[in-house]
Amino acid sequence: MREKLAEIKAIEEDAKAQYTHTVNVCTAAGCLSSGAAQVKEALGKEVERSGLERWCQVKGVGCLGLCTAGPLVEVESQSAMYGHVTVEDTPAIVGGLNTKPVERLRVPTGTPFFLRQNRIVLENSGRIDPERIEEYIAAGGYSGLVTALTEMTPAQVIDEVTASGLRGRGGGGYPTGLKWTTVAKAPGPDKYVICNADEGDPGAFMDRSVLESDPHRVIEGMILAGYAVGASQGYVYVRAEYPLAIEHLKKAISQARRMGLLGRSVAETTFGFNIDIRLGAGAFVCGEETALIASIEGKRGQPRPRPPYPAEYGLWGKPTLINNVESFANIPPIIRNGGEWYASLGTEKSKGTKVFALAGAITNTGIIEVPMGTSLQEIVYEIGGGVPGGGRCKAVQTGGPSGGCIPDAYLDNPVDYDSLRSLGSIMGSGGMIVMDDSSCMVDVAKYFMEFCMTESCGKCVPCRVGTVQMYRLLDKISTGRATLEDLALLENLCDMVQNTSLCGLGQTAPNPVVSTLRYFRDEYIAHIEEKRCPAGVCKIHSSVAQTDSPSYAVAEVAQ
Amino acid sequence: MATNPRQSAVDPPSDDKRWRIVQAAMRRNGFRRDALIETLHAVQESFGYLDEESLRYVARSLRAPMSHVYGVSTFYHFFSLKPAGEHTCVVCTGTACYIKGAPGLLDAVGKEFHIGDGETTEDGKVSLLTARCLGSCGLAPAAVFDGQVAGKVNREAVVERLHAWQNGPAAVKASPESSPESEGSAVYA
Amino acid sequence: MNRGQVRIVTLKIDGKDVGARENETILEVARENGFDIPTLCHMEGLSDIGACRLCLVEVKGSNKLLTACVTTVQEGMEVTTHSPRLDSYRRMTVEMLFSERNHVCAVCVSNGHCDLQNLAVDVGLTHITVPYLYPKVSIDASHERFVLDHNRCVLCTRCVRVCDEIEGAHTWDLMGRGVKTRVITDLAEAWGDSESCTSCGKCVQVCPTGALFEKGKSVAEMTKRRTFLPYLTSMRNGDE
Amino acid sequence: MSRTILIDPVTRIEGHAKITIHLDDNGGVEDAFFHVTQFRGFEKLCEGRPFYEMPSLMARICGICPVSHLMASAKACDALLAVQIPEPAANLRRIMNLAQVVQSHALSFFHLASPDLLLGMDSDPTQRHIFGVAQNHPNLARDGIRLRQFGQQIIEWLGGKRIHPAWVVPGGVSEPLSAERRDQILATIPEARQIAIRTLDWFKTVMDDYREEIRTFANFPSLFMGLVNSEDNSLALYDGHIRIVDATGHIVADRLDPTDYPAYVEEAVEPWTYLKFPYYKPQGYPGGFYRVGPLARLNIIEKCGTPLADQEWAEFRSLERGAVLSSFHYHYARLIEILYGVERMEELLNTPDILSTHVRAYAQPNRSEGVGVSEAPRGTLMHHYRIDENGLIQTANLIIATGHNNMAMNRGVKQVARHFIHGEKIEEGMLNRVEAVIRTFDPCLSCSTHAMGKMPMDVQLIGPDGRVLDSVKRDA
Repeated sequence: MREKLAEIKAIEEDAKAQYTHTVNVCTAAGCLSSGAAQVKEALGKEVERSGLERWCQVKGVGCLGLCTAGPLVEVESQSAMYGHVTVEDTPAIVGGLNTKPVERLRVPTGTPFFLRQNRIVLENSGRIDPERIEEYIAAGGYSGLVTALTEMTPAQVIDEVTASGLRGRGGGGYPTGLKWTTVAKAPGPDKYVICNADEGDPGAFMDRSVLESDPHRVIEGMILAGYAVGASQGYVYVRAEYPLAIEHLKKAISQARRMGLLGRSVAETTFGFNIDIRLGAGAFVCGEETALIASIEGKRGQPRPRPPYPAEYGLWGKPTLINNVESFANIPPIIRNGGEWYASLGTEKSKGTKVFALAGAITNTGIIEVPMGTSLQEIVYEIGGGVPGGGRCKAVQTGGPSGGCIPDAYLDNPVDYDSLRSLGSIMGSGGMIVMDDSSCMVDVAKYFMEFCMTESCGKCVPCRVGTVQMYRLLDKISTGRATLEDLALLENLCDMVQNTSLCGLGQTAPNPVVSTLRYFRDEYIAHIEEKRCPAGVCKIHSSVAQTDSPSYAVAEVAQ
Repeated sequence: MATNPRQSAVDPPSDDKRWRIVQAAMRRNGFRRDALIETLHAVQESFGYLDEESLRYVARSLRAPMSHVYGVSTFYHFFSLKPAGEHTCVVCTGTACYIKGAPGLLDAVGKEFHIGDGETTEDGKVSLLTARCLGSCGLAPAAVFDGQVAGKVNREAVVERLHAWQNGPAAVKASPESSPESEGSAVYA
Repeated sequence: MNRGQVRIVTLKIDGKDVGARENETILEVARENGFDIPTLCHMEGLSDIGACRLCLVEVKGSNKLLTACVTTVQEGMEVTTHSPRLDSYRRMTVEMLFSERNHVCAVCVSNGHCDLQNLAVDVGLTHITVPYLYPKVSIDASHERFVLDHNRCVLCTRCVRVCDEIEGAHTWDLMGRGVKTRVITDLAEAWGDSESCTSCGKCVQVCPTGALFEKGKSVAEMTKRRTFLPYLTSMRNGDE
Repeated sequence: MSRTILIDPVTRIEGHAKITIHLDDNGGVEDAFFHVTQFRGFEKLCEGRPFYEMPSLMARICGICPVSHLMASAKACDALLAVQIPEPAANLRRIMNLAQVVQSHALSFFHLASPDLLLGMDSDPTQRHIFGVAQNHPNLARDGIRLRQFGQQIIEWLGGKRIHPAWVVPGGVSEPLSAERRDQILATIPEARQIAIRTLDWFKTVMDDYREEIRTFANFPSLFMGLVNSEDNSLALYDGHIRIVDATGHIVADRLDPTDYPAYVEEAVEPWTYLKFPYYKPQGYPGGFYRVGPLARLNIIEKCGTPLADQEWAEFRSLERGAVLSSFHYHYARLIEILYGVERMEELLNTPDILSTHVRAYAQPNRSEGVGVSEAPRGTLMHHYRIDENGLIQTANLIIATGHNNMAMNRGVKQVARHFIHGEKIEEGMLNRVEAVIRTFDPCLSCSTHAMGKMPMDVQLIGPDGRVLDSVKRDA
């Protein structure tokens, strides 16, 4: 198999060498929605028209990162990146191939956005055609798998993962090596590997980007996991809202199967492994592992209490390893380069790099990958280019509905699992929403509570009813009808829902409220006492003078 | 009828060819009950929504309790038990889109067309839906018009697009061939 | 269930040393030893789902509260079943239930024989501090013998489980999600039209409130018989 | 210059209302209105509920006379089942109903009305209440409390609790009477009888002091309506036929089927009050207005049916040649009914099969419509339900005693106002008489408007230009 991979690599390199120019068009979902497909087609026609087809290839590649400037086109030979490219621009780009890059379209690449990143998970994003396994192989893909299967025992694979210090990238930050060890040790012949690609956090699109741009990396990571823990079947649970990611994934799985990298005999060894795709259907709670398992089993996506953990009792009651897309995507380079290499990156307790999706009031929206420990300051102001128009960054929201808002004053903190937690937020899956002064923190908290309320599965009482009650209180505050008693009630509910809910969704649902109360309590007070919204977002009722104090009928509990 | 019910399907409710797609999805999964969600995806893809007849058929074919099938169908927001309008507009309500004005878009559609999330205009032309983050945060606020994602949309553009749908269906029906420019003028801010 | 050798473990509940079989849950052991832990979704003879969160207990060494009905005991475990914090959470949880639907004990068929009402008394819930949600929900009286009143449903799913696990009909299930979750029969049709319902009435008997009741019962007249359940369960399991 | 007086709320009545008195340019009363300002949605909130819940649910309309609603409601439900309930069950219901009448009448007379009678219409309003009575006339106050306790105790013994017992069910009652309970009740009867006699005797002695009030308190010709015993035309509070007599005491209509009430009773609506105006259909609106309640009942019957009460009734009817017309005599009639109630309970408790265990008829609903009519302390009470095929209430219509009396109360207010109010200066005692006329009817506004929540009442003085000139507002 090693020879086969080498051969493919050689063929690919030869083919590429024939071309003087390679024009990469980002065809990930972000750029597609601003017309990348038409641009790619026009570039192809233009190349043909200019008779350059023998010297120039036009290639669809995965995410180039700077979504805000899409559609993005990169000419490798000229080290030129073009942004906001339209069909009209294509003759100029092709015309400039043998002369000079088209300056008016260029996106500067000497900026911190590109220079400060350290791309491991995203190493192939925007470089290879995600729909061709050959390009992944040519970029070194599957070599780690072959090495592991032929030269390492499953225990050694786990040792490397443990040595890397990799922690779950889905948000929890549980040590990946430890999880793998538990599943490997669990008794029984049937085990499963599940890739959680149900990226549901609003504002997070890292996993989508990885699946669209480099699906084989995830597949390779899963096969390695299967080998390490002794599973022969894997599932990718992916959101139905990501059609392009699903398409690329499907294609990648069938390519890997044809290549002998999936199936009864993976890479000509006795190890057999298969991967099937299971589609989500629009339920955020299915990101929770027990709910995800229920969903794969064809049931309502309702979580169950843990323990027992899926590592012991998972899919169909069998030991099951669940990691998210980014975690699996980190595995191939760890096996290829060794756990120690990975552990040399990042901070003491948070190793390696982390992919973030930058969005909101920030100049450079898009996908970035930075070493753990990079400060929020650097991410927001340098890599992200700050708030457009030079405005003030009021807060950064991390961790989605389970996370919190970190105010400007704390942005010099390094980004790692523990420091974010100490700030009252969480790493989450990596969505980062930057907010400026036009955002009202009460409104933001209400937004997330509305999210949790509608995404609550309804199984446990605190989450099912508590989120509704908290949402109503927030609504009352934001419309200027609340009293300080309501605020106290809200805080009580936060505490109760956090501590008594069945699963992570409920346990973390109050986080946005708690964190905004911690840093922006004055905004709550302004809504309550002064009946005004400092950011001018909330519509305060005109008749707020009459705070409604409904005489709640005493529950007729007594007989 | 079949000797082994596990291997053969229950007869579909009608001769409609689309049932074959549904049957194929079930067969691919060995008519196992756990393939319910996959099967419902196939039904929705083929028929646009899940009606009672199809739910009954799926329940019988997979030998799943009807209440279970109904419970699953209504748990996941992706499934719809009502037919959608001729055109659908999906407004993303992810965080980035929210802080960049998604509520205003919904508000504008609500005021102009009197429809809320999950509702269809009386003439059956336009359905409004919301999505929990399309992952197009870089282009917030984003909306999907008949399957085509549009970024950085504003209230006027959305209303204009929906009016065009209502007034001249054929003329503006989004097609993949339409150039980004013509689209841009209508939708992008 | 308990085939083969079962080890005995010792643990502390509220400071008292107790012995237990290793496959028992905290709830079972606590109840055997006379400790009271409130429950609502739990029902002896049915599977446990840990949904009502009333049986949460503190376990030394765990920073999270654990669900007594599904957590098995471990050697050396130190369990606290009552503390000011637990009591307060339980009271708030019951309060949430009262605020969720339209519970009016006074005119309820189950008044005086209601698990939810008893819980309110047990946890000391005297009044509701949160607003009632007042959902507009329907009542299904289409069945010849029974009535389903969504106003009083607490979504404990005892009916769903008894119908699935004991009767084997799986007539009941849940539809929707979150606070909009409702129990349904078949394709959310009228109960009286259900093809799968055997009219056995087990769902009615296990329902903790007046959500499911027999027709012809007037206020406070609906008492539930549940002794059949452990017997049926052990018969199903083939126990002695 | 003309003005309007506002009394808000009217005190010592059940529920909340206000009175507006319009004065003309000379300070004379031009018009006066009795407004019921509360609204209850009971008929609405019953829709969709199983009819089996109706007795208990409907009883929640009122915490004063829940038993009356239990009776009418249970009878409507019996009609839906299409069963004739066992006679012992009917007798047990009768006993509870009488206990209710006794305690409610006691409340009206002793707690609400007696301060006016004992302390005087013009006495200090800060003392004019039951506590003032207790201070100055401790024996009478104690009697009142005892009598009310007597009634309530019987209700509790029968139904398990004093307020809102769930014992009365469609088809009968849920539990038979035990011998001990019967004996317990019987043992309390002598004292109650003594109190009733004592109070009647006292009332007759003070009646003369209130000649002016008797003459002006809603003293006018009207029709009178109520149930009479189908067999001997005696006083009937639980069942019977409807009889209507006119001011001369002549029977206008007799042996009307109560369940057929829509054939002869219609309701008119006025925009200024939530209370409707029922009237006797053949005589039209507003001419066909009538009075119900104790006064009406004693005007339509041919005897009470118990020895002591019959004597008192004969004396009462001798006050006037035809029907007794002054609403002031509602008080008198109330006392006679208390006596009747105590006597009749004793008779019923001694019927041979009162301890029978067959007290409930079981059936599926067999009719889609059911009407139940009984006499509440304040007058005829009608419950009318329509159910769907599953036994859920589709519509409910209630006509309550106070509703029947609405027109009479309005006319009474006008009559009293015209008589007592003159000029610009309004004396408190004048206003008290305006309220007192309302009090004679012992209106239960909570019941009659099926209101939700608490409610106060006020009196308003409005000029011809519509301006509110003066108002007396009282919190509940």
